[in-house]
Amino acid sequence: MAEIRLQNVWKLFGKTIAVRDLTLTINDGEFLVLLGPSGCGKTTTLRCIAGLEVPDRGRIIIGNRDVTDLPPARRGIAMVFQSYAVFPHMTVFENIAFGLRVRKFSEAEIQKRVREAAELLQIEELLQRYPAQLSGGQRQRVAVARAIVMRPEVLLMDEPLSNLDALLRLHMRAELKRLHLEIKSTTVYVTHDQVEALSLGDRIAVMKDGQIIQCDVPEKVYAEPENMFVGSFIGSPPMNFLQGKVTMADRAVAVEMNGVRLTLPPGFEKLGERAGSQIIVGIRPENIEILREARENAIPAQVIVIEPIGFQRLLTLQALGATLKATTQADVTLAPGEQVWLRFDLQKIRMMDPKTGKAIPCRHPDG
Amino acid sequence: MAEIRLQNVWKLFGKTIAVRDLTLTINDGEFLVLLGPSGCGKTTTLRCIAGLEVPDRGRIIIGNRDVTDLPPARRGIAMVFQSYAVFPHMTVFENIAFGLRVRKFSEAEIQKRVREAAELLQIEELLQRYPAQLSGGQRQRVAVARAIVMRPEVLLMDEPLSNLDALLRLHMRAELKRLHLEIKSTTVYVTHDQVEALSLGDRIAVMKDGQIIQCDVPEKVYAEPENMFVGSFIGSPPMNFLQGKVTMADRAVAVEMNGVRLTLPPGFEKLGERAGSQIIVGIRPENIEILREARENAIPAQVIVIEPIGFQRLLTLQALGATLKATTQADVTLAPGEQVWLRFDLQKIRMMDPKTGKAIPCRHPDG
Amino acid sequence: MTVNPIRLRLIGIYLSMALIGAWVLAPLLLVTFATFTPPPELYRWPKPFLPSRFSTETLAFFLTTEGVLHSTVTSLLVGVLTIVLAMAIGAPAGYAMARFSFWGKEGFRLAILVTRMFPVAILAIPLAVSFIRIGLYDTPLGVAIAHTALALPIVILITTSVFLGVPRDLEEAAITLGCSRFQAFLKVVLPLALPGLAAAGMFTFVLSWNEVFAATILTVQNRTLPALVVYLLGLSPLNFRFAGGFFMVLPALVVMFVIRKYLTHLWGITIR
Amino acid sequence: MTVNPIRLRLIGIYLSMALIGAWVLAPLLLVTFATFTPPPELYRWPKPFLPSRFSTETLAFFLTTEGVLHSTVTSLLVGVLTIVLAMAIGAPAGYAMARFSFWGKEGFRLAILVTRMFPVAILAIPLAVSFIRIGLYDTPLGVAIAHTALALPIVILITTSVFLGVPRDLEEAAITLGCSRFQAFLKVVLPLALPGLAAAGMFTFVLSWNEVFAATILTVQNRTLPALVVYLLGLSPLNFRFAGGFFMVLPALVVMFVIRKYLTHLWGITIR
Repeated sequence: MAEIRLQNVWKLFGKTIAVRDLTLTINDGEFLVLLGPSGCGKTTTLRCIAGLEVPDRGRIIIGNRDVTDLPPARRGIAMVFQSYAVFPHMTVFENIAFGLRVRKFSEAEIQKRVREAAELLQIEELLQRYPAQLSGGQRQRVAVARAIVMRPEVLLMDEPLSNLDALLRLHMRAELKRLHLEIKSTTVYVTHDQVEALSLGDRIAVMKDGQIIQCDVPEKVYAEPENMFVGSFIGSPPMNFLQGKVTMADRAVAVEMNGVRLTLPPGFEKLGERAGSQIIVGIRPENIEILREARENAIPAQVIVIEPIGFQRLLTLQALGATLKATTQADVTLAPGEQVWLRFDLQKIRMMDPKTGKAIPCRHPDG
Repeated sequence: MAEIRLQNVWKLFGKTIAVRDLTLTINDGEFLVLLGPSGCGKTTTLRCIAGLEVPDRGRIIIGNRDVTDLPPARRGIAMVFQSYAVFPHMTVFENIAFGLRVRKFSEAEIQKRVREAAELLQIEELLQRYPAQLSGGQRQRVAVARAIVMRPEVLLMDEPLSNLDALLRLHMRAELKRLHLEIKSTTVYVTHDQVEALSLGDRIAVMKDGQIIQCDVPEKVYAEPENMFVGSFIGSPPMNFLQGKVTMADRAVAVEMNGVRLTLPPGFEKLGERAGSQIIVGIRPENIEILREARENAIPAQVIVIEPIGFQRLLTLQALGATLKATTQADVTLAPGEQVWLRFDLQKIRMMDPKTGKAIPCRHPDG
Repeated sequence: MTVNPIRLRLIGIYLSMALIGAWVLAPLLLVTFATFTPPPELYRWPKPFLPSRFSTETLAFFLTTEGVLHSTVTSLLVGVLTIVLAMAIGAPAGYAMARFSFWGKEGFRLAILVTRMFPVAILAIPLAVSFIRIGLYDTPLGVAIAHTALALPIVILITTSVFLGVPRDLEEAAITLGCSRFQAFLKVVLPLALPGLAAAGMFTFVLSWNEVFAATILTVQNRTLPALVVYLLGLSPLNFRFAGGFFMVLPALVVMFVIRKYLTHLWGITIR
Repeated sequence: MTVNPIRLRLIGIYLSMALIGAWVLAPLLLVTFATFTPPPELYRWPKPFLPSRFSTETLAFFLTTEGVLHSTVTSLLVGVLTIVLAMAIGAPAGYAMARFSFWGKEGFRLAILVTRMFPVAILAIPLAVSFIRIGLYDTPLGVAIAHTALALPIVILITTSVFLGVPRDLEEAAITLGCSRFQAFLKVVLPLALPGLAAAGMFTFVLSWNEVFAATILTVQNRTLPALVVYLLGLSPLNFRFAGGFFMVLPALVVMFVIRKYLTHLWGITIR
């Protein structure tokens, strides 16, 4: 049992509110990612769970024990730091054994556990080295081994991949995911990298200004962002947002954008209630189809910039008085300045309220 | 005329060879990207062109003038620094005007040119501010404006986007590309980010250990890497590499990998000359199709890790005794541990020599 | 809830700060209070901590003592000469240390640091001998040269860090925009380094103003103020000593007030 | 090809390095050579730069002078006491400065830095008065207390940077692995800080060993070595002075040799 519950947690630094009335339950064995821009309070939240910060208000419960006032040593947690924080004056073996020695495990048990952890992270042959002789990726593995050797109920990770180069990051990401399947500790993982969050998380809690904006499985967070912030923070390129007005024509709901009318398919009836009011249409770049000629419900646009990125192309388009991004396959030939038409995948558009920035529930759940 | 020619340029720092016998011609008006990992000599090459470093051997010619011994001021270049290097004790206006004032332009000309440059970068309303009052993205624009206001024949940029956050980087990338279409200066752009290179470059020069490994248009560099380094440095995830042996069966060329035989389509006849020797097969993750059941020429594999990344999934697979990455659409449902079959797009595989790591020309140019 | 351990820690910190503060600042307060105590009160026993009234008698007595004004002028002159000499040599050295890499740089650094460990007393003796020979003995310039030798290591240290604080990129940007290296220095580096250089200069002045030993050995007639105070110390009444002490601390206090904005800069440089 | 401007620059740098080196190191060499010159040669005119033969007569004469051995022992004692006191107070203060944020921290920093600007002479006077009252006058402990006051700012400065050099993450990692804060300090912070702390201690010792003024004022019988040398200065022949000077520089040289590895550390800390 190591469910983590944060109940109305507040943390202030001077007059800055780092965490604002945060309530969150992390299930036993879950891999939860705290995602957000720098300064959103995600690391502070993690440090509150670790016990490195004491919340100003609120309770933290780990596996039914209220740990709010307990020191880190008595919380059953282990943590991986962004800087790895491997002890430079100890060998890799001593680094991994550190926590076990502090807790006075027998020498035999220490030997056994350290070797197991080293094996799991494929660093058996490095055990007698000093950290200065290791590469960044190897140090990272030592830091993870040092944490999991404790068999913690809760494993906390603070941007553990951010100091690795792109290739190694990609590799370690898959490694961490595999590791979690094996050790099954409840894991809280802090990152500002949305790809990392999508890739790793069972659930993603998107944070901003000390609050959780949306907490859901990656697919939902990506496809159905709760508000414009989530839509623009997740996805690269992010979701496009277009100003429009809801209109009714022939009993069909439509959105009028900069003079162009987009008729919505069945399922959007509920939006009819808002007829006449402003709305924001969100659409992800991959859900825009590029057409060579005008079609019904297609939007005229002009190609501004074409960026080949591997097997795809990223287009910057001028349409409806705004700038849009769209992705296409690399084999489509286009030139800057060219006139094209855009067809939105209307099953995948997302309506937002222009005042609050929040998503409007306008479709049937099965729509 | 501002073609840049580097002729057998060497640059040493102490005993470290930063640039090793580098020869490169950059065409007039071209956008050339120098891409490589840190320490590959790309920045040193740029600084040699700028005149901030003097090459130990070799000549540098800009627009038919040998500038090797000229100071930066007399080379007709302008440079954008990674740190932006805007002068903190001057307003944005004075920053942009700095170079014009040094060159004793008339006040009227300065006013005109600064406003033009500011307009082009959409910072007209910031002209009276000091850099300390600007965001990172705004400072970046000031740095670019300060360079282009000189109307340089050659514009040099040293990782100009690397200090911006992901969203802004995406935006400025498209901006820089648009800007280049307008000002048409010969541009040399240094980056370690392969997406940036693919997106921006007319041509990409991939560097390693002070040498250029491959210099070609983005599509070629991506699809037809000259060697394993280029294949693994470009693309995220990078190209997969598999050990195999060339065999001949029924006059068809095949590759045997870990006991599995992959028959190659027509066009690979030339590879037959190597029958019996070891070879490395390179294939990009998006060119691997995941099948639910065995088919001819499909390779059995086991799913290890599934990472959802937006509208795609990244799979880590165990196949042929190696670990492979493959990308699929997000709607394919798979579970870790599942048995699948992989079909390679054989038109897009790339053969490498295991000893030299270099690509083997084994197909007809039109294959 | 139990007693907040962070609160407890803070109390501990403030207590120790108070103690350390007392340790270093108490003598200063003592001197200041004594200076403004009416002279008779100074000899009373037990002496009250705070003076019964604010009195400038002691200070006036000190200032009118023969030789004090002359030596104050000498001290000022020596201080200014020291600033000029130390900055003229130290600032270029600091710039070179900050910008260029050259063989022996590390060794030079070490040498600079090590000289700070040598006793003033010892360096002053051979200097005195040489100065007598070349006619610099008992001149402000002679003292200033000695003080420059003393100040140079710290001046080079500070100016190195001041110039390190001006990013090299800025200089290079100016050069790519058409400046020569010298123009780039004048237009970009100097304006940005000025506050730090000024702080270094002030620091040098205070160092020179307060230096007793070399000044005592190298002068006879043209004593600097501290040399005079120390010379007269044995001969003079208690109130003279206190006033002298206060007067000598004064410039440090004034300078501290003027450059307080850059002191953190100095510290920031020193430990970052 | 034209003359390489970088070559020219290097020549300039080496020339100035040589000049500055001479400026600060020449007196040291003078003293060293004079110490090992046979006494008669010292009075010859013009004095040869290098002694004709290596002679320890001068040094022997110095060491057998009455009081020298006693004051050497006193100096050593004072130095050790100063290290103990300064580290006991300065290291925790440095740790607090490096790790905790508290109200008044900036002010405290300023106060520490500013006290370095006050003249020793002045601080010594009220101290002497108080010490006579409380019986610390003319004792090694009394001198050590004065030296601690002098050394404390620089010790706090150095230890702050030493502790800043030990990443906070390491301490926190130890804590999350089951250590108390104190255990984390012992097992992780201390081993990593030790070289820096040792360097700070040595620095303190040299400072105390070389300090003349406070030592002179606060002692009569139990003079420290520099106080004795200075006291005897007027009365003694030239060779005594040089040998005294050399003897006093010696520990600085030894310490420099021992901690040369960490001196760059000190410098690195000081300017980074």
